[in-house]
Amino acid sequence: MDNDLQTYKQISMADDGKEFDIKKIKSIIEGLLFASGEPLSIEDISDILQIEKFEVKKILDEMIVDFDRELRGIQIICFNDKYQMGTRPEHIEYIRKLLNPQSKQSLSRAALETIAIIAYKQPVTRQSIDSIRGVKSDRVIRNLIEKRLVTDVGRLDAPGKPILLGTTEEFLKYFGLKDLSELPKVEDLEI
Amino acid sequence: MDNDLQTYKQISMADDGKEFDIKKIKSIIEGLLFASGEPLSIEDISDILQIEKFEVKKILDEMIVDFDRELRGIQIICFNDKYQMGTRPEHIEYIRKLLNPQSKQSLSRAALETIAIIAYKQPVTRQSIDSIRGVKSDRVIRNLIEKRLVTDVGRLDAPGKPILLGTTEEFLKYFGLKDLSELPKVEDLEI
Amino acid sequence: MDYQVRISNFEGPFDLLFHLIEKSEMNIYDIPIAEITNQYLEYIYDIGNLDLDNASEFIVMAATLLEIKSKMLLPKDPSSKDEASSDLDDPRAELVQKLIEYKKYKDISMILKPMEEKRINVVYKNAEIIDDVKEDKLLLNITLEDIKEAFNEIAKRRAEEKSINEGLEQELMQEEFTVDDKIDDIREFVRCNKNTVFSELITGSKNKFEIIITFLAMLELIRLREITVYQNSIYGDIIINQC
Repeated sequence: MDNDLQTYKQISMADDGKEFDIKKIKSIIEGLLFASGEPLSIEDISDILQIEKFEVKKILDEMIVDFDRELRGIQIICFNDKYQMGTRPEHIEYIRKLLNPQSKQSLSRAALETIAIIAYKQPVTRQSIDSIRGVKSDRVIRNLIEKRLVTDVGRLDAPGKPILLGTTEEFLKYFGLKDLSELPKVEDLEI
Repeated sequence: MDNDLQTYKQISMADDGKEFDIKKIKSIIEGLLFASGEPLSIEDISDILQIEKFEVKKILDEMIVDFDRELRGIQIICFNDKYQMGTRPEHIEYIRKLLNPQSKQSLSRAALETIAIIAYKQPVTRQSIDSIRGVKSDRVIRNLIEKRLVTDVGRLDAPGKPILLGTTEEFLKYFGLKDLSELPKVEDLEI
Repeated sequence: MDYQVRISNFEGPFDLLFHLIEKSEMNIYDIPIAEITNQYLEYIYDIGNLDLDNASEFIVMAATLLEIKSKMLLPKDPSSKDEASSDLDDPRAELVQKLIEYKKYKDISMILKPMEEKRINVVYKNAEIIDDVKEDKLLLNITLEDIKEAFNEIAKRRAEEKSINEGLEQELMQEEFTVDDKIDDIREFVRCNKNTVFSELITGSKNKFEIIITFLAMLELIRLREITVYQNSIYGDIIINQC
């Protein structure tokens, strides 16, 4: 540790005039990108470090190359003049193993209820789902649509022409159903 | 880029027998620690990489040193056989400029005294703490429990079954200790 | 004294005693008890500045000091003249032992302080989220049976609700927002936004009720220790941080 600090200081000292040396700047930028999580613009970093924008850009572009050359597990990606840290695509299978357990809680209770209602009562409006569940289901429905388990299947001929929702082919495929008639029988469809 | 991948492969190839070479493992672990954000246990990493735990530990401890030596803007901290990435304390002024100036409040003198007693004498009752400090420590202890640095670890088999207090994993992290054996040695104190 | 050292600056009677011992460069193993008692009592006059809890501890110590002082004045028992027992007979022995024990932890706390400072300035990050539609784990572990069960439960619940509500004349206002949903919303929001303020959470709120529900959800997340909140000033915006 002490040894490291020594090196740190020496580099700092060797640098006459400038407040920072390049290695230290890179180190700080790495910390900023890490802590931010979100994309940082060159302006952001320039403001924080009080370094000219063109210089910040030069350093960031160097860092991208550094990270790649050193086979780092983190990469810096640049888009729209913004920079962000991320994992490497070639490591995705490991990252998935790590992060997936979290989403393993799978369907939240809300999502399970919502898809059950849609599966058995399709085509069904959002309003009906809300009324059956007693709570707004907008977010859950959006999620199910994103995951392609549920889709818009038409419009109800009623004031406001509300969208009707139904399950997708993906839904059938996932559960190995030929068609909806193969859904397990439920006791009471009159809800 | 292509060039880098080339190097990557060569290293992989050079390594006969083992599925991974050490540089690649470090790279993947770096990605895992980054993606997780939270502390990862040796077991977690061992499971994901299918590498023996002792080897994972060795590599992680090496990585801590690597990160320090290379003056990286990210450090790897270790507590209770868990590893987590964080920024460097010496960069805090820049990180503060970026994120909300949420300056964490440090512990009061009373709290430090109290936690010192708990750390060295655990499991310990409130009464013992009061008697060593010469003052009631109820409020301080409540505060330490709220900060999750201290927890109830059982009850003393004595009249009134007083609660026994001990330090938490958070305590280790808070003071930068790998485990309790790293606490400063009392014998080294000059009294 | 040029500047007044107040009694409230001390963590307790031991802390004060140590201050006196160090200030007067006394030998802890041979404390001039009369002198330290006098000095201690001088500080105690300031006791009005202490809350009652702490004050009592200081007063008890004053009594202890006076007791030791009086014992020291008593002639020694001539029957126990040998050296070995003299230490044990010293009325100060117990106090000295306690002081040394206390000093040990006081010193440790001074070592812990810089360790704390180092770590308190480390910033961590949140977990990454992988959004992957193809490798979709949304339905993991969910079987058709689960879906059927969920539906049956809803049906049962609905039937019960109907029978309860039948006697009620007034139409119940439908719950538009729930604390649970708001909790999910806030979780998502703080995960995506490092610097969240409460006013951001309620922009777009439809009515007071929704704002209240959002507030309740925030309180619940504080209770669950998922977030912490603070204000920079009274009536300032509530700043929310993920734990």
